[in-house]
Order: sequence, then structure tokens, then C-alpha cells
Amino acid sequence: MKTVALPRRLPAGLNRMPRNYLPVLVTGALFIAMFTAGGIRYEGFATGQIILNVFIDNAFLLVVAVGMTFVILTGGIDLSVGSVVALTTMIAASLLPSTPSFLVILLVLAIGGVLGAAMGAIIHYFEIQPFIVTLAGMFLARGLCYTIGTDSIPISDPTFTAIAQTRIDLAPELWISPTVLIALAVVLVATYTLHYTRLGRNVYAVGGNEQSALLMGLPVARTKIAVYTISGLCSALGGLLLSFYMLSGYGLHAVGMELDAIAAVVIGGTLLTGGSGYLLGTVLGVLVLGLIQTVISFEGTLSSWWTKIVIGLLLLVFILLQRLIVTTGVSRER
Amino acid sequence: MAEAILRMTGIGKEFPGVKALDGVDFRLLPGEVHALMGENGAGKSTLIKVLTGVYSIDSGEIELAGGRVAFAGPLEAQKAGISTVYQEVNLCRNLSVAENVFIGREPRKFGRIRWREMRRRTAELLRQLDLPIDVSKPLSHYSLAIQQMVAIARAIDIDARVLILDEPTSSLDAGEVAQLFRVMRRLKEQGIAILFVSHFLDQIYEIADRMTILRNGRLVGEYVTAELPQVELVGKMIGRELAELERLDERPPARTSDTLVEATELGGKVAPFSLTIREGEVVGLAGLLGSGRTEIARLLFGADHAGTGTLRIGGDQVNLRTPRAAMARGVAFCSENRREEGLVPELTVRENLILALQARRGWSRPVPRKKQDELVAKYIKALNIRPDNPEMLIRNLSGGNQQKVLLARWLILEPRLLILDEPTRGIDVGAKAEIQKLVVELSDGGMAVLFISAELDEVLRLSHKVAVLRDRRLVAELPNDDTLTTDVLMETIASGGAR
Amino acid sequence: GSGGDTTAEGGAPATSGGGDSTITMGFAQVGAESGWRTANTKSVQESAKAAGIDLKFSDAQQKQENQIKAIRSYIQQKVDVIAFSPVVESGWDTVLQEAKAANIPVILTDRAVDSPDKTLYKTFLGSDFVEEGKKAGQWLVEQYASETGDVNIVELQGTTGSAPANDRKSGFAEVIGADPKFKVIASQSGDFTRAKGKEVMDAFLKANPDIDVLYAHNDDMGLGAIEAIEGAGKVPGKDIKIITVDAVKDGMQALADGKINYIVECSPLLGPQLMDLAKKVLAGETVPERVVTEETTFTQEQAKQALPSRQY
Amino acid sequence: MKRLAWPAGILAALLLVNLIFTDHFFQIEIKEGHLYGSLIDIFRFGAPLILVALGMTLVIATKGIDLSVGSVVAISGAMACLQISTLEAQDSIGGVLGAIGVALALSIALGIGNGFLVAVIGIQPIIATLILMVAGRGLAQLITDGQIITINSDPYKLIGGGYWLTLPFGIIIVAVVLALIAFVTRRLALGLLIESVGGNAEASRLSGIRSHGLLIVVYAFCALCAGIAGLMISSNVSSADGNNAGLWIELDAILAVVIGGTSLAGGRFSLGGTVLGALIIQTLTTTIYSIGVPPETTLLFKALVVTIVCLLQSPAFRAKVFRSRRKPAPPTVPAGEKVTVRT
Ligand SMILES: Nc1ncnc2c1ncn2[C@@H]1O[C@H](COP(=O)(O)OP(=O)(O)OP(=O)(O)O)[C@@H](O)[C@H]1O
Ligand SMILES: Nc1ncnc2c1ncn2[C@@H]1O[C@H](COP(=O)(O)OP(=O)(O)OP(=O)(O)O)[C@@H](O)[C@H]1O
Ligand SMILES: [Mg+2]
Ligand SMILES: [Mg+2]
Repeated sequence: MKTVALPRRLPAGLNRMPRNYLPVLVTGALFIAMFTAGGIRYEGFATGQIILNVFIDNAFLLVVAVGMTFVILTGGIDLSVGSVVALTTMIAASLLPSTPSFLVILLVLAIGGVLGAAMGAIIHYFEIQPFIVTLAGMFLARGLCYTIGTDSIPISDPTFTAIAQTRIDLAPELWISPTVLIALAVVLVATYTLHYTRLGRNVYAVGGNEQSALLMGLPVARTKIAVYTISGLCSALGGLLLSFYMLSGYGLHAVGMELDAIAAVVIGGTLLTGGSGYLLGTVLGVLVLGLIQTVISFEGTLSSWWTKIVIGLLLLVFILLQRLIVTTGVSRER
Repeated sequence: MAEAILRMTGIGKEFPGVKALDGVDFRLLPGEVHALMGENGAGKSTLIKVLTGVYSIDSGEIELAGGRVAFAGPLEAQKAGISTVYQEVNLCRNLSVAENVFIGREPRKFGRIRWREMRRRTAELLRQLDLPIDVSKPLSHYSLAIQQMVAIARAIDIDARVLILDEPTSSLDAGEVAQLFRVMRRLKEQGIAILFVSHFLDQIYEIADRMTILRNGRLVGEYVTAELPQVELVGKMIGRELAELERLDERPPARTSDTLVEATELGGKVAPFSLTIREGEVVGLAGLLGSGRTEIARLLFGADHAGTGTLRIGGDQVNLRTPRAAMARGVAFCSENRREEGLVPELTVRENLILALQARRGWSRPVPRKKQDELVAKYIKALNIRPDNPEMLIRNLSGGNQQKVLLARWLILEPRLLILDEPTRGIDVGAKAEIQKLVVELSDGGMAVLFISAELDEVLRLSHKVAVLRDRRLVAELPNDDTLTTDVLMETIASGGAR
Repeated sequence: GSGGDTTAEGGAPATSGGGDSTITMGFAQVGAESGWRTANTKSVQESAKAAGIDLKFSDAQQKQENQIKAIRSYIQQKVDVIAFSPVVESGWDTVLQEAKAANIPVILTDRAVDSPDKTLYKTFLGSDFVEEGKKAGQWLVEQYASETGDVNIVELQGTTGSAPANDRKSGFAEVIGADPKFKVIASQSGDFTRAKGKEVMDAFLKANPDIDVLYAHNDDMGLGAIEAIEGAGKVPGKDIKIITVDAVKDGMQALADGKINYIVECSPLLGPQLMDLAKKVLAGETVPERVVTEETTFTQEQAKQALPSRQY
Repeated sequence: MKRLAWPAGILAALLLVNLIFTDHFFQIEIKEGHLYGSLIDIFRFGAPLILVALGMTLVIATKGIDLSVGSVVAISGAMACLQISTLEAQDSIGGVLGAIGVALALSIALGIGNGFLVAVIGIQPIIATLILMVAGRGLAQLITDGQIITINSDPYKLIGGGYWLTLPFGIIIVAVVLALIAFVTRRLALGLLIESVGGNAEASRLSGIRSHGLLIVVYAFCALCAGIAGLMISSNVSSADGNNAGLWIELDAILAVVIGGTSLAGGRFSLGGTVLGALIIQTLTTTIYSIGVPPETTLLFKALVVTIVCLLQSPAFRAKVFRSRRKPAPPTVPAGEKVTVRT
């Protein structure tokens, strides 16, 4: 005789954990699997430094993706991030020779925040689709870059150079850059914000159903403007990290980074429709993208086009597996 | 009489093409339960939304506790002490139950949300409403009725002077309603003013002290409940007498026609059950919240996959993988959850109405426009859908009228088995009688109907037999003979079929 | 190793890829944004094979950050020598210092970096974009030496902000700026592509009735513009004189056909020279700080002769 | 059609700007036996964008998005040119038709792949199509071997660069495709089904709509449009450029769709609006070239125009900014009664 498993009332924590975190767990597991596979295939791959390098090389993307996560959780999207990153490097590089570095840092962060807030306000008050508003923001920021200059400007400010070239040794043969610490701090603060503050919960509510959130008396306007401001701030901070990484400002920096950030967020299991997802997923998403790149450069024999094809294929395999495991996992749980 | 806490005077509100409110006066006294009455589309919800700042008013003024107010939105209204449950369940289904109750006013310490405290308090609150569910699960996990209870829990927990409940009981069963009323009485004693909307007249007479009646966006009058007999109330609401209800009250004779649907040990999210439905037979499903009625319906329609058992429709064994497959077998299903599973909000009334018909014909054989217009006109008239403009976006219709459109969507298919899950939810007395009459006519014409309703009266009135569910298990199948009364049904539900 | 006879000696790095004696070179290419770049990649790959060098190749898809990542991963993989074509001049110090710390010599190709610390790389092999712009300008000045009226020039720039676009523009402007009769009446970005070149030229033709000269930052845009000019009922090479840069095969063909008047060569065939330099560097030999690729210019006559032997 | 009034007005305004700043902008003459002029150029160069945007409209109406169109443009052009370049006689019509067939078949196959990932596997559209966006560029370059394939085929040239009855042939293709889509979606019932799936997928499923099949068809159709656009773009310059053909066209297409009044949230779509949107974008581009906006400020200019366009189109903006002028006077307000308006 067949029986039906009735949903029993498990202790709250136990019951809640697996279903909600499943996509994130699966993503994490697949990441580890990919790393292991790389280690078997390539000599010198399975070292801790490889993972650390992924962090070092993607610290700026991580920060930008954190901001993007906030936006996507409300059901919006921010296409301007890449350009704002570029604008930040450009402003920093052009001001640094004559301005103290801490002022420059404050200034670019302010610019990023204000740009974000402005876009958020337009999106909310004039009810224009985020895609378009932030696309205009993308044109604007990129355009401002070129107005400042079309050449790449080197940064030789001592503070910036010092941050750029400091190595923090964790163990012999294992090191990270200060930017990684900054990025991780951002992740921690953002996670706390999302899960332990009203703003964070409002973000999920607005993403779940904006109309309902409004009727429930939540500050929808403030929340929406806040997430775009956060995204702008994160982009500016990401831009600073990129200036540390590159020690230059350039209008063509970070072209298409918005897509990388969106991809990272979505690979991490966050729904573009909003209301569902975790920052941990975003971190994993960034790591996955970074690891794919590492694999490609270890492979080392791919022509330019095969590089693209293989990136696409790896992404496809990853997403298919993720999707497959998550759906079967969920249906088994029911 | 005490000074009114809320006073609305000369309220006017016009939507493009519709005058939803026209010079309406309304006042609410502290410590009273005040019913707002009217047909579908009379303007009840609009009046509430205008009050809480969801819509701006075109004319008139609103005073709260003597001071003039014009809220810019629900947030402000809430801050001023008005707590509201809107008609459609307006909660965030992606958040947990606890969060839905507390979001925006979470218990905090140094700005940090105290999750444990929040869950504890939610569980406590829901226990008062006799709803011992896991509060950490996402709301989407629960049936619509439970969601409705959660919305109520949220509203009554907010510290408010005015509590507004727009059709909170539309999918609740008697037990839940009793719980709600208990809480409402307690709040009333504390001097809170309660505005209550419901199409269940019994409930109104049970709880309301006074009532205001609207018709077509105009004020009909303000009455003390005890002084206004039911018949008169109905007359004032719909502007004519209502005789149909009584006619239906005779018991339908049992059907002996051919078996149309035969489920054997069919199981999925419900325990395996066996059920037969004959042609022209109305089978009622009775049970409490979350007892699994909806899930049985979904299994028969192929909306969920059956894990076990067999299903025969019209003699053939079928394996329904999609709703489309069920439709091909002549099964139609009108869902209880009209917002998530019914409406396509951006489409017009006409398009929503012909959607299933068009889907069945496929993309390449459009329903001719003339045919569409005929069908739409016919059902707008038959179900008294208002406003009678087929080109209006369905999301701009009042809740009850939306429900009628969805019902019509399935009726035009002329299915062999029509599954109605809470079809009269949010529908006014007049239209409810129309729909009940329709069900009887259809079944007389040979259509089988699976009828789900939280209102046991209604189930009894229409069904040839009643299947009773408890805890997602079919526990009894009772012929609707003279011995079957709502009390017997209640008892069967409570005892789990040990009759 | 197979076929590799160059053993690391002298100033060679202490580490060696895989521990055998084959030279491993990490090459971080900009991308494959044009036929020119593909030819460049091919040249590097083929000559690496010919020289018995184990080439690790990565494609940065036009992004500097990707190139930095690739270089960092080469350091991690402990290659013997790193070569790369910088996307832009600035911003390489950090990663080059890491390479230096890991004792891996670096060779720049195609384009320099602007780091003040010249010890970060061994040598730079490549063309000079400013010089190319100047050559184009000089030819123009000579052609119109006897002209007294205004010479109306339109310019099709490369991708906004890209180094070749910036430099070819400024080199050209510098030379023609000496004589006020040369007027650049319109200048737009054609993104280095034929399609854009055609589109922009079409607009130019309508907005400016008398154009004497077209200067395109690469052959492809010039080829697109030729179609637009023909579509407007004018004769390219006659009614409008055309100067381009690169000298890819299609361009040379058009030059030989008389549709283009002058091409400044920018050779992508850096591979053999690069391998040579790599071996020398690893063998501890001193190499010049700057190796300029041998590049020429082509007139229509020269093109007819050179065409049969063009490789790319 | 009232809905199209705003995009149409904006297009008119843009054209007006040209009238003021550029001589001969509205001049159309016959040259070399065909129409010649800036307005014709807008159609000629706008044709691929219109096509891609039309396909994108349907995808967006289903609540999806297709980022891969640019890559499909490149692949299709590359495939066709590769086939033609191997022909003995590049002018043979049969050979060219064969090449076109192969290219379009490949495009459709890729679109079906997208649709499969979205509909059957259930991957979010943006990520499902991002895969092809990345890999597809590689594929295009693989086909061309990273080179630019130059061909010399008059029949092929006709598609994107030729004229028929003095009209640019591309426009005729667009007109045919537009008529086809309009017929299938508005005369037949496909449009309703698409709007329904985009408006409420679950309700549509429960109404018996085969949404999987529908989604696959829509993505395949979008890819087909992109494929045709790819043929046009490569034919226009008689060469295939795997890396640059159709670069960023997805953004322009999405922009066109949204300017045309179709919401990215799915549901209602407007084909006419999309065509207007694409024309606005192309006019903007042409304007930038003609009035001589320097390349460094091009993007600023674009940002400005896009912002103005979107603001003007937004009813909320109009209501808030022009409120004083257009405040509806409610007929029922007795004189002297105060009116509160929500701000
Ligand atoms: N946003 C809107 N746009 C246009 N018309 C609207 C809108 N909202 C409501 N209406 C119209 O206003 C009228 C009153 O609707 P309302 O929702 O207040 O009715 P109701 O009394 O609550 O009915 P029900 O009992 O069905 O809930 C209806 O005719 C409805 O069609
Ligand atoms: N008390 C409960 N505890 C846990 N889960 C519940 C409870 N009640 C309902 N559910 C869940 O709600 C879902 C909906 O049940 P279903 O809709 O079939 O019930 P129903 O009889 O139609 O009741 P309703 O009147 O609420 O619509 C089921 O998936 C079930 O898991
Ligand atoms: Mg209502
Ligand atoms: Mg139910």
C-alpha cells in the first residue's frame, strides 16, 4: 500500500532551512565540485591561493553584486553599475593628483549614492521602468567618463598605491589584498542589513508584492529609493576597489560589468522577479564566475572564440545541474 | 450618541468612465461594529481605499477624531491609527507568516530584529484565533483561507482606533468566523471602532450594530441593524425584492445517471481517496480550512500530479498531466484564488472571459469577434456583471464582479464536469442566488458539478451528495437526504466521519 | 620537453613550468575584436609552435581586468615568461610587480605601459599608433601641397576611448594642424566596424555636400564608407580621397582597385619577433627596451605589387 | 490610437530638431535609381533594429527577455556569408537562398534552445539567454574563424543593401514581417495567448494554454527575427564580422520596445509602439551623426534624450508636473467645496 507523507510540523528552524536555502546549498556544492574537478585536471590548481585569487580578482565585482542583490530583491534592476564603476575610477584618477585621497573617496561615494538615489526617485515617483531609467543612467555615467577624458589616466597617489600593493599574508603561500577584506566587510554589513533590519525586510516585502507592501503600510518609496542608493554606493565602492586593482581611471573600464553582476546574483539563486534570494548566493555566484575564468586561463589553449563558447557551456552546465538538483530536491521534500 | 471617531462627508470618486462614489456620507462611532453593505461594485472597497489614502478623493472631506485628514497612503493612515484588511489578501506570500504579521513593526533591540520574539508573539496571536500553524513557513505554503486569517491577525494586532475589515470572512468557515467575532467583540469593548464588510447577511446580523448601505456609488442610508429586517436590507441593497433563495431550498433528488468521474485511491498531497461523480450530479465538498478540498479539485483537473491511484473520466482511464488534458476531457476548474490563479489583470473583461475557450481552440482558430461579443454580452447579463463594459480592464472591476467573469470563463466551455472552488466568494446576495440557480440549471441539463464552499448552507442547498474531508483525508460520503443538516455535517467534520 | 632546446640559464627564473625544460609562455591577448587582432593571435600561436614554446593563451575580451586576472593566473601557474598586449597603457604596476616578485620576465607587445618603473618589463615590441596617424597626415599634406582652397576632411574614429583611436586621431591632427586649409568638418566614432563605418559615412554625406578626404582609423570602416560613397553616386578614391590604417587584405584589395588612396600599415605579425625576444630574455641576453615592428605605407601602385604576397 | 501618440510625438520632435540643425534633412531624391536621403537612411539602417525589436516585443510580452539576439545576428550573418563564400558562383540565386535557409534554420534552432531552457527547464530568461549571448559570439567567430568574411554576391547584397521599386529592400522585409506578426497575433489569437501568459502564467496554465510550446515558439520567432536582421546587417556591408555584428543591439531593441509602451513586466504589447520606438532610436543615432555631436558626448546626449522620452511618456510624470494645467474638474463638486488631491 502506498502512503502519502503528510507534512508534519517540524521544529521551526529545521523545517525552514532546507527549502529556502536549497538553491544556495546546491550552488555551494557545485562550486566545490567544480573546484575539485579543476584540481584534478590542472596542475597547480587545487591550492588555497586559487580561491583567494578569485576573491582578489573579483572583490570589486562582489561589492557591485551586493548592491545589485538589493535592487533585484525588490524586483528592480540596475544597469548603470558598470558605468558608475568606470566613472568612479575616472573621477578618482583625475582628481587624485591634486586632492587628498580621503576627500576623493568621500566624493566618489557621494556621487555614486546621489546618482543611485536620483534614479530610484525617478523610478518610484514617475513610475518608469527601472530597466530604462538605469539604462539612461548607464549612458549618462559612461558619457561623463568620456567628457572627463578618453585616455586612461594612471593613479600614483601614495594611499591608493599602498592599498593596491599591500599583501596580507594569511599563511605561507596564501595571501589576500586589502580589497578582499573591504568586500567581505560589505558582504557582512549587507547580510546583516537584509536579515536583521527593517529596511532589509522591507526590501523582501516590496519584491514579493509591491502593491501589498504598500497596502500593508510599508514605506515603499523609501525602500525603493534606498536600494538604488545602496546600489549606487556599492558601485562607487566597487569603482574604488577597481581603482586599487588597476591603479588607473578609464572610461572603458568595467564595460558590461552590469551583466556580470546580474549573472552572479541570479546564479546565486535570487529571482529576478524579486522577493527571494540570499546574499550568500550572490557571493557564490561571483565565485562561480571567477572560477570559470580561472579554469579557462588554466586550460590555456583555447582560442578567443572557444573561450567564449566554453564560458557559455560551463555556465549552462552549472545552471542546468543547479536547476535539476533544486527541483528534484524540492519535489522530494513535498 | 457618542462623538464619531471617523466622519466622511460628500465623498466623490470617479474612475475613467465609472463614478464609483457619489456624495457619500459615512460615520463610524467608537466601540461599534459598523457594516458597510452593498452589491458587488457598489463602492464599498473604494470608500475604504479612499479613506486610507490608496486613492485620492475628487470631492468631499474626511475627519478623524475631529481633525481633517487626507492621507497620502496606507502608511500614513496606519500611523494615524487606522488598521485595514483590504479585500484581496494583501500580504507578501514570499515572507514567513510571522513576518507578514509583524513587518513594518518588528520587535527590535538596538535596531536589530528579534526573530525569535517575533515568532513567539505571532504564534501566540494566531493561537488566539485558533490557528496553530508553523509561523516560520512562507505564507505561500498555506491556503487562501489561512492567508486571510493571517491578514486579520496582522490587522487586529496593530494598535489602532479604527479597524477596517473588507470581506475578511469570504473564505472562512464557521469556526474561524466565530473566532474572529470573538476577537472583534473584545476589541469593541476596548472602544475600537470597527468597519466590517461582508456579503453574508447572517454574519452581519450577528455582529454589526449599525450599517450603512451603498448602491451604485450612492448612499442609501444609515440604519441600526436590529431595526432593519433582512428582506428590507436586501431590498435596499439591490433595489428590488429577492425571491429566488427560497425556491432553491427544496432538496434535490439523488441522481442515478451514468458515472462520469471515478477516482480510485487517487492521491497526491491528499491521502488517497475514492470518489464517483455522476452526470448531472452536484457533489459538495465540506471540510475545514486546509482540509484538502482544493487539493482534491486540483487533482481532478490535472493542476497537480496524482501520485497514486487511477482516474476514469467518461469510462476511459486518464492520466492528467496538465489542465489542458483535463479540459480536453471536459473538466473545468474555477479556482478559489482569483488573483493568483484566475485573473489576467492587464486584459479586458472580454479577453478574460473567452480565455479558456480560446486556449482550447488554439492560437490559429480565433473565436470570431462577433461570437465573442455575443458570449460576453450574454454572461454580463446573466451574471449581472457591472459595469457592463466588456472592454474594461478586469483589474478595475470590483472583487465580486471579477469573480463572476472568472466563473463565466468556465461556463462558456460547457464542460461535463465543472469544479467550482468557492465560486460565491465575495459575491453579493443577489448574484449568489443567480449562481446557485445556475448550478441547479446546469446540473439539470446533465453537467456534473463539484462544489466547494466554506458555507455549509450553500453546499447543502445544492449538492446531491456531500463528501467530507478532514486533515487532507476523505472521511465520509453522505447522501443529501432529509437527515443531513449543517449540524450533522459539522459533527461529521469534527468527529472525522465516525458516523 | 619536446623540441625545446632553449634551457633556462643566467637571468632565467628559478621556477619553470612543469619542471621540464620547455619554455612556457603565458600570453594575455586583448580579445578578438577585429580581423587584425585575430591575425595577431594566429601569428603568435603559430610562431610559438614553430619555436617549440608551450603557449598558454587567454583572451581578455577587451577588458583590462580580465587581462590582469589572466596574468595573475600565469604567475600562479609559474610560467617562464609572460607576454601581453595591454588594453590600455595605465594600471599595470601592481600585477607587474607581482610578476617581478615571482621572477617571471614580462614582454609587452603591440602597446606600451606608462609605468615609471622600467624594470617591470623586459622589452616592448609593437607599433606606434601616433606615428601611424602622423604618416597618414603627412601623405595628405604632400598630396595637397599645391592646393590653395580648403580641404574638407571627415574622420571615422575607432571605438571611443580606445588607444588606437585616441593616438591615430592625435597623430593625424598634429600633422595637419600645421596648415589651416585642412579642415576636419566631421568626426565620429565608427567603432572600427564596416557596418558603422557605412552608417556614419552615409550621414556625413548627407550633412556635408562637399567632402574631399576621408580618414578612417582602420580599413574596415573605410571599406564600409566606400559603399556609402558609392551609394551616394560618388566615386571613392576620386571624388573623395580615402586614407586608412592597417593594410588588411580587403583593404589592400580596395587600394589596388583604386578605391582607397593610401594605407598606413599596422602589422599584426608580431609572433616570430616575440618568440625570438622571449628566448633571448630567458637565455639572459640583453634585449633592447623598445623593438619597433617593421611597418610601411602603401600607395595604390605598391598595393598592386604587394597584394599577391599578403598573408592576412 | 491614443497609446501611440506619445512615441509618435517624440519621433516628430526629433525629426524637427534635425530640420532646424541639418540642411536637406527632409530632402529625398532619386539617385542611382533609388530613393536617397536622410529619412530613407533612417529606415534603411533602422530595419534590422525594428526586426529585432519586434521579436523582442513578443518575448517581453511573455514576461521574458532575450539577451542573445545580438549573438544570433552575428551567427546568422556569419553562417550565410560562410556558405556564400564557398559557392562557385556567388551570384547564383539558388546558392544564396540555400545559404539564407541554413542561416535562418540555425537561428531558429538557437531560439528553440532558448525557449527550451526558459519554458521546460525553468531557467530565468535573462540567464538562459545570457548563455547564448556569451557563447554565441564565440560561435559566430568560430564560423568566421575570427576573420571578416567578405563576399561578393549581388543577390545577397539585395537583402540589406539593395533596393526594390526604388525602396530599400530591408524596409520591404520589415513590412512583410510586421504584417505577418500583426496577422498572427492580432487577427489570429496568438497575441491574446501571449499576453495572457505574460500577464499571469499560472492562470494561463489553469486556463489550458500550452505555455511551454508558446514560449518556445516566441523565443524561436525572436531568434528568427534576429537571424533576418543578421542577414541584413551582413548583406549591407557584404561581409560578416563575428565579433561586432549586432553588438549591443539587444539593449537598443529592449529600449525600443519599452519606449513603444510595452512593459517589461509582461502582458500587453504594442507592435506599432515598438516600430516607433526603434525609429526613435535610429533617428537619434542619425541625428547624432548629422548634427555632429562629438563622440565623447554622444552618450550624454543619448542619456538626455532617453530620459526626456521616458519622462514624457510616464503618465505619473505628466500628472505630477503638468498637474496644475490638466487637473480634472470633477463635475459633481459644488462650488466652494474644497478638493484634496493626493500628492
Ligand atoms: N482602479 C479602478 N479603475 C476603474 N474603475 C474602478 C477601479 N476600482 C474600482 N473601480 C470601479 O468602481 C466601482 C466600485 O468598486 P468597489 O471595488 O468599490 O466595489 P465593492 O463595493 O467593493 O464591490 P465588491 O463587493 O464586489 O467587492 C466598480 O464599478 C469598479 O468597477
Ligand atoms: N493547519 C494546517 N497546518 C499546516 N498546513 C496547512 C494547514 N492547513 C492548510 N495547510 C496547507 O494549506 C494548503 C491548502 O489546503 P487546501 O487548499 O487543499 O485546503 P482547503 O480545504 O481547500 O481549505 P481552504 O478552505 O483553506 O481553501 C495545503 O497544502 C496544506 O499543506
Ligand atoms: Mg470590494
Ligand atoms: Mg480551498
